[in-house]
Amino acid sequence: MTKLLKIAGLGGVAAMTALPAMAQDAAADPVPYIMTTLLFLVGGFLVFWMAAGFAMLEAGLVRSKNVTTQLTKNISLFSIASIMYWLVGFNLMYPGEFLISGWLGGFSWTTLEPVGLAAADASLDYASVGSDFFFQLMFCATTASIVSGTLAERIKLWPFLIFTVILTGFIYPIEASWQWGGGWLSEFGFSDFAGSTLVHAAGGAAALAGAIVLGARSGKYVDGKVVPMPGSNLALATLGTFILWLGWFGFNGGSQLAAGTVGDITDVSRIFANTNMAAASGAVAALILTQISYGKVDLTMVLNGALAGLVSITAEPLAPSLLGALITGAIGGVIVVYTVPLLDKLKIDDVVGAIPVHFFAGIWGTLAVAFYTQGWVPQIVGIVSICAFVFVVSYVVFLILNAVMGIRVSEEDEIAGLDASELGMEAYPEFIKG
Amino acid sequence: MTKLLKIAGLGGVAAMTALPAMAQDAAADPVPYIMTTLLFLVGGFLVFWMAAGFAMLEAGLVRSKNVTTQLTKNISLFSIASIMYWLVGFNLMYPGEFLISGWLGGFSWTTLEPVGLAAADASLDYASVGSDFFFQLMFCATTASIVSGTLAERIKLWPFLIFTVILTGFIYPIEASWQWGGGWLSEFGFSDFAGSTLVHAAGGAAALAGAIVLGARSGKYVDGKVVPMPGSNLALATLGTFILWLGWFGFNGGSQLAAGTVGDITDVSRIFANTNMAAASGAVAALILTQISYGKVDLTMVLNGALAGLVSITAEPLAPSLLGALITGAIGGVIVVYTVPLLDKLKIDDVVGAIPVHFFAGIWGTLAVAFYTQGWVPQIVGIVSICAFVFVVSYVVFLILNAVMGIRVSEEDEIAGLDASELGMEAYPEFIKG
Amino acid sequence: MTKLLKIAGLGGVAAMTALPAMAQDAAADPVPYIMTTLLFLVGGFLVFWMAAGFAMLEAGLVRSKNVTTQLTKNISLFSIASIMYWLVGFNLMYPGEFLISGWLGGFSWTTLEPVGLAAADASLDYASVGSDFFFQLMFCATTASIVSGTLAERIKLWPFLIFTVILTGFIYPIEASWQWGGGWLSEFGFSDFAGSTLVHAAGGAAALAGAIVLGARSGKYVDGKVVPMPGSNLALATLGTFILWLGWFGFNGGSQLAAGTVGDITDVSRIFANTNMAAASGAVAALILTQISYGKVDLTMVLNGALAGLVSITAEPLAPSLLGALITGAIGGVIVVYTVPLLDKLKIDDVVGAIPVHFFAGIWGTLAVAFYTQGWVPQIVGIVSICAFVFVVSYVVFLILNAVMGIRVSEEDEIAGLDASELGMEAYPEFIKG
Amino acid sequence: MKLIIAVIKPFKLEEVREALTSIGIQGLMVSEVKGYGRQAGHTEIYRGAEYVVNFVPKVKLELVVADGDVEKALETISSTAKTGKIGDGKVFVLDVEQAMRVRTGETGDEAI
Amino acid sequence: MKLIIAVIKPFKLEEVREALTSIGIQGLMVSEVKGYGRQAGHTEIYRGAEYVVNFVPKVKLELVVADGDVEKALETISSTAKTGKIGDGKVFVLDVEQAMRVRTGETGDEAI
Amino acid sequence: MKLIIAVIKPFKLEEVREALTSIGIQGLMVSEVKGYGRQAGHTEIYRGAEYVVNFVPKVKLELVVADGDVEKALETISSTAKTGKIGDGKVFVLDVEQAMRVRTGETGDEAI
Ligand SMILES: Nc1ncnc2c1ncn2[C@@H]1O[C@H](COP(=O)(O)OP(=O)(O)O)[C@@H](O)[C@H]1O
Ligand SMILES: Nc1ncnc2c1ncn2[C@@H]1O[C@H](COP(=O)(O)OP(=O)(O)O)[C@@H](O)[C@H]1O
Ligand SMILES: Nc1ncnc2c1ncn2[C@@H]1O[C@H](COP(=O)(O)OP(=O)(O)O)[C@@H](O)[C@H]1O
Repeated sequence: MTKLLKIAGLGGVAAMTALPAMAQDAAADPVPYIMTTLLFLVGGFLVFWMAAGFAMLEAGLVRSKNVTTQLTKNISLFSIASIMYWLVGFNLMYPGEFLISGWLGGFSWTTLEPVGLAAADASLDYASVGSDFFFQLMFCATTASIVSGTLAERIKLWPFLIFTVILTGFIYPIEASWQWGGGWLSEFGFSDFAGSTLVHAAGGAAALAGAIVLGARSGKYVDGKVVPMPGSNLALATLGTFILWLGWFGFNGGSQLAAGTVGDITDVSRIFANTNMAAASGAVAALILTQISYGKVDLTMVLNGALAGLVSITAEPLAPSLLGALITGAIGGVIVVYTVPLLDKLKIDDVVGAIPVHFFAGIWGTLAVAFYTQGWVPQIVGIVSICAFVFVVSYVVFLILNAVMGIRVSEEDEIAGLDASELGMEAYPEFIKG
Repeated sequence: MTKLLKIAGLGGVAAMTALPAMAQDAAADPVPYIMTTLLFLVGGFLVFWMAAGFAMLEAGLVRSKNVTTQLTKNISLFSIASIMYWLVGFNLMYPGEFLISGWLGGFSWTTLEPVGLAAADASLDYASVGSDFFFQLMFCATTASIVSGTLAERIKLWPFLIFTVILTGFIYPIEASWQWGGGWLSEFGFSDFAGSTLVHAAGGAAALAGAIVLGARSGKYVDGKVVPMPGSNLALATLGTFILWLGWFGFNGGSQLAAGTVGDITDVSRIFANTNMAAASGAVAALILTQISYGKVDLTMVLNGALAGLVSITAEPLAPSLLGALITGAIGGVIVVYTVPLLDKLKIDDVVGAIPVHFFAGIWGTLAVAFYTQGWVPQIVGIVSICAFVFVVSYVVFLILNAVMGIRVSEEDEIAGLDASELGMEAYPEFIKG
Repeated sequence: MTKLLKIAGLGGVAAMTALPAMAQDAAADPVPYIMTTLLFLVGGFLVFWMAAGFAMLEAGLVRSKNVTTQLTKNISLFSIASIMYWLVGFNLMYPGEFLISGWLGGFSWTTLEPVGLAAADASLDYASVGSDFFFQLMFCATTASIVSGTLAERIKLWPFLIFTVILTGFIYPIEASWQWGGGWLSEFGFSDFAGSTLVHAAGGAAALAGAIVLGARSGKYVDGKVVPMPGSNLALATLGTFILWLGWFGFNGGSQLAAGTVGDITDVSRIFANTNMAAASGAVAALILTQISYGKVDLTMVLNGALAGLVSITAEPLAPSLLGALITGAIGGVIVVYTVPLLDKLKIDDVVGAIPVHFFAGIWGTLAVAFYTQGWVPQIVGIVSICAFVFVVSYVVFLILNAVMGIRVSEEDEIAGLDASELGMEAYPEFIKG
Repeated sequence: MKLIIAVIKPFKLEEVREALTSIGIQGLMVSEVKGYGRQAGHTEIYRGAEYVVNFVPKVKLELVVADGDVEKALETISSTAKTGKIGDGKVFVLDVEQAMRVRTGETGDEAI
Repeated sequence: MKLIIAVIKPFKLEEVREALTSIGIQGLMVSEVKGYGRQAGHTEIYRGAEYVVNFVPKVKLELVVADGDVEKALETISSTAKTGKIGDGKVFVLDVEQAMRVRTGETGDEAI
Repeated sequence: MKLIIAVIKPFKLEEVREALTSIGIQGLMVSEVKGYGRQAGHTEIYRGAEYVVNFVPKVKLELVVADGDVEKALETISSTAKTGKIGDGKVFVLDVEQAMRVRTGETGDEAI
């Protein structure tokens, strides 16, 4: 089941739907509604937790002179996403009626069901609007989290936050509506279960656009050589990865969008098992590959490998067998190990490896769906159209922001660190830094 | 639905209750019972997680020479709360029969249902006693967590723990019984859904009493100037805030006290969405306000702002629309930004901002309920009576502890840090400190 | 209910089972199946989270020069466990048919139910295979996590990971099959609800074997004196403990293996409350005991005490009253405070105290079951046979690994730290170390 | 010019710096050190094992001053850093042959 | 032999080390210090309270060089570390009476 | 009096301190430094990019001793800190003109 189905339940809270009942006598039985709502609530709080995961991962991978700023960006972007998705995003993404059919939803803010909803007024074949909004909001915020890592250590706070407003209020909801809102891509046969492309490659494309407009950190590429700038705290980075791994059970599991029948809850189980397997095999692939390639294991690559495994399986966490999930995830891990240095060769400076993890592995995962379902064409069209749209719009927005207010700190400020120059507050004021 | 209703189910495990069944044919259907029990278990472990959030927030906001002590206080206070709430708190708070009607419950320890409870013996219109005890215990512990942050960096370990025994065994259960135990405040029409006042302002009032008796940290207020003592680890403080935010879904969502009907689970969804919105708007309000007031964003204020948003919505997370939640939370964020310096002006030294977050925003949130339900009078009476009771009793307890054993470390010990003087164990022994 | 029952549902996905239905008309009602599956999913992600808890606990208790290595071991061991348990572990542990009756299961990898399982094909009296696999896998990984802490700061990365392959693919599944797979121990009347011995003492026995083969860290025992090597980050260690505590609700609660009836969900509630109580009393016992014995509270002992409380209650978290849980957990806490120095006296160098926490407290907890159920004999036979099996096989494997590739880094490398010598990557590169 | 090296208790740093500023000393450097001396030697317990803590945290000040300012500086440091308790620290004076300000290339007393 | 103590801006460290290497200086030690000088003194706000930041992060280099290398080293450090902005730092030269290489026991110029 | 500056391998610190104590040296200060010398220069890989690690962690000891104790101290340090492998470190000796104990105001050899 793809997210497409859900729009039936969104036409109106109290409206009767024409869809066939999903479970045996679901019409009157409130259990499926209750269970699916619960799935969204539990899945939603797990995906919420991913915001903390991104914050810790990024705080661990930047140098300590930029940690406060990175933390500030992360908590702020999540907060902004929460507001923008309510203000315009949710209804833009799941329009009752499209403004431009299949391409652009409508503009209105979100209202929930009344308190104490009667069963007769509920979409008994789906879930509560409140839980659905809560769950979907977290995906929107995730997209923005991806961007902050790539652009770390040099983008100014406020231009970044303004970009977040646009990304979470407009860019993400519009492209996501093409598929999950029942737009043209869904009719074209594109398949992306929980968002390898709609969320992850999209976030990666926005990050890529930003990285190009912004340029590399000063001192990163000197005389044709890559200068490593090691992350300040790998314990935090590892914690962040574990948090993301945990949250991903909600991300993929919740995207089943139903939990009230034997079939659905069994499918959710399958998704959990596959998601875990892909993360594990992504990590192991990076573990082995860095040992072979470099002679030493690189923990940051193992962390990225686990995340790449998770991104890869996100487009189709249900259909594969555990062996299939293992293969999909492992290829994700391999992709990361090769594309991290590749980006460096192109002098695209991605501080935390978000583009390899979310963009490249996201594309791989979405392509791999073709092994299980429809043909290659819808997958390629979906990937290209979404990535192109997000990249181009993001690129233009970054250019405009740059022209209007400048998006990058001065070199002097960058050397001093954004914490000193932008915020005047150190994350670890007592630890002397080297 | 307020917590008041729950006492019906607590009269006795096997007793038939006179309450009308809450859902269609709930009498025989075990699903509502199972779902509400599940709500308490999931909500309970989420609120448990808040204990870790307080520990990390406080460990990040104290100086590194006091981190071990702060961690010790946090894990100990939670453990003590777990024991005291079992030993006397739970039955004092939810008395079958009051000792002094509406004011003081009875003294007895908690016993759970037998193993393998038969459906016929269960309060099918509510939830298992075990899950209810588990859930309610977490609220008790939260109250104590609030206190530890304010009094950090100068209170001795054991006096603090003794105060915790009294707070979690007696002070909190007694005042909470007035409302949630069906006492006089609940009959008076006071409304406090998940405890903006009963938990948060109460914890804040105890913290305030302690801060006054204890005095400010040495060197904090010198020649009429406030000397900042920056927290040692803002990454931990941010992690703590994210943990608290996550836990709050359980705090507020679980306080619906029912999840087994379409109406209840939809209400829980609404609560989740509103809770998230208030946190987000509290953070954004602090973000913008510190930029405007100080010319630079203050991350610690943004963290406090998110928490203040959460505290504010806690008194009524169900009734408001998302816009209402946004406004309630944002005002909470504003309150924090103004009351943190205010306390400093009064030379009340609150190390982590717990009084602004829990006391002031808690009062605001409880007052704001009047916009949705009953009039202002019950709200004001509730706030004043609870805060006054907790403040006065705590004040007296701190005075007695001070007289008997001294609650404050010597100035020399304070300068050396409590980790060296009280525990002889550093949190970061290898990092040279500045 | 012990895990033994579950094998009925595993004989074949679509097979009709001869077991009596567990709840009223469960045969047709999908709710128990859905709820139990949900229990496994939620319990499973909570136990997954314990992997992060071990990682943080261990990263906090090693010196900073070994933190990257410890993190690498933790994320890798979990990933390896995920793969090995799929490849051979699960079916070895829950064999449809034993190869050697009651002693050795069969070798095959795990396959899940088809997508969209029909209710008629499901084991309606149990849960989905996917959720069961997901849940059980986490127990296997936990066993391996226990080992990594003890052997920290001196074992090479790859020998450790190879041992993990054997432990998670073979040693754990085989011994666990004796009880939970319906093998000879379960028929003998041994009782170990969630694995005080099957998981914790087993992991501890493997750790003990490794510690003996490996020897103590250089400089640990000098001239008959114990040289403390304080952990580098007690905030992380405390975070890890809170994470483990949280995860344990899933560990013990999920081991009820059923949540779809009033009796089962009420039992799960009881387990949650008892689990929390045992952790709290373990912590308080260590708090008081270190104050009395040493004159100062030792936070690392309090953390170990909470964990020992949790391990102790794991063998029987359901039957005891809250008072019983308090006593069981407190004795666990006492055991830790006395056995940590005891091991040092024996010059067995256990970096994080995993042997006291998991082995000694695990044995205590398993013995204590005799107070509630069968006699002492099955308990003693179970403990001895499992610990002996795991210890001997692990010992031999470590000896072989040592002979083949050497399991210990050179003294020079140990002094430089494993992060520099094994991985060439520091966890905190910017913080000058003392 | 002379180099004054002072090792003092960390919590006295701010006070000493202010006192030095008030007598016209315009520059110095501070580093964290672990001090070993008469003050050292208390016993702690970690996980049941006793051990002796030999080093105590100290702060080291280094400042180069003109010859004529040495006595004044010495006196200021010692009077401000003094608590009268063991471990107050030491002040040492060494001769400096040359000094240069990087920004301007100035040398000698001009440079400090 | 002379001991050269240089206090410079942290981001100049790598450049200065390379420049020193290129003129044949083979050893030095680096420590983190907090510097107080003309550059100090900007105001920050923490939770609504203003305060003055008196110390700025600096890096201290210490190197012992043969007498004949002093001028060269001084010049290399000052030209490389120079940005022309306030806070570039100082270089001081002190006399060293003895030097010894631990590994070999060599003394004097051989040792450095 | 002389100031002895010794830069040694970190794991030798405790041993050297004990040896110094046993010959009657009663005080010293220790700081962490990054050392650059012949030992430096191994290559690491971080996220696929090679780089040279120029600095190795070292520990710096500073102790002021009476003139008559210099040789003894030098010898003690060098013999204890020696492993015979590259990077064992250096010892330097500088002249100290004055010394003062903050607590008592004692000066000269009394102060140390
Ligand atoms: N001979 C010395 N050389 C260098 N530093 C010393 C010497 N003696 C003491 N110190 C430093 O001075 C600090 C204080 O010395 P200590 O003997 O403890 O007390 P006091 O200064 O009261 O005599 C020590 O911690 C150490 O850092
Ligand atoms: N007299 C001094 N003795 C020791 N260090 C000094 C002295 N004066 C300045 N410094 C160091 O040099 C650094 C730069 O000095 P400062 O006065 O800020 O700027 P500038 O070098 O441009 O004159 C200071 O931060 C301090 O660390
Ligand atoms: N000329 C020097 N001045 C100051 N410190 C030095 C000098 N040469 C070496 N050192 C310090 O001594 C350490 C050891 O020196 P190195 O050349 O690596 O080996 P060795 O001591 O065996 O000759 C270096 O890491 C550095 O800290």
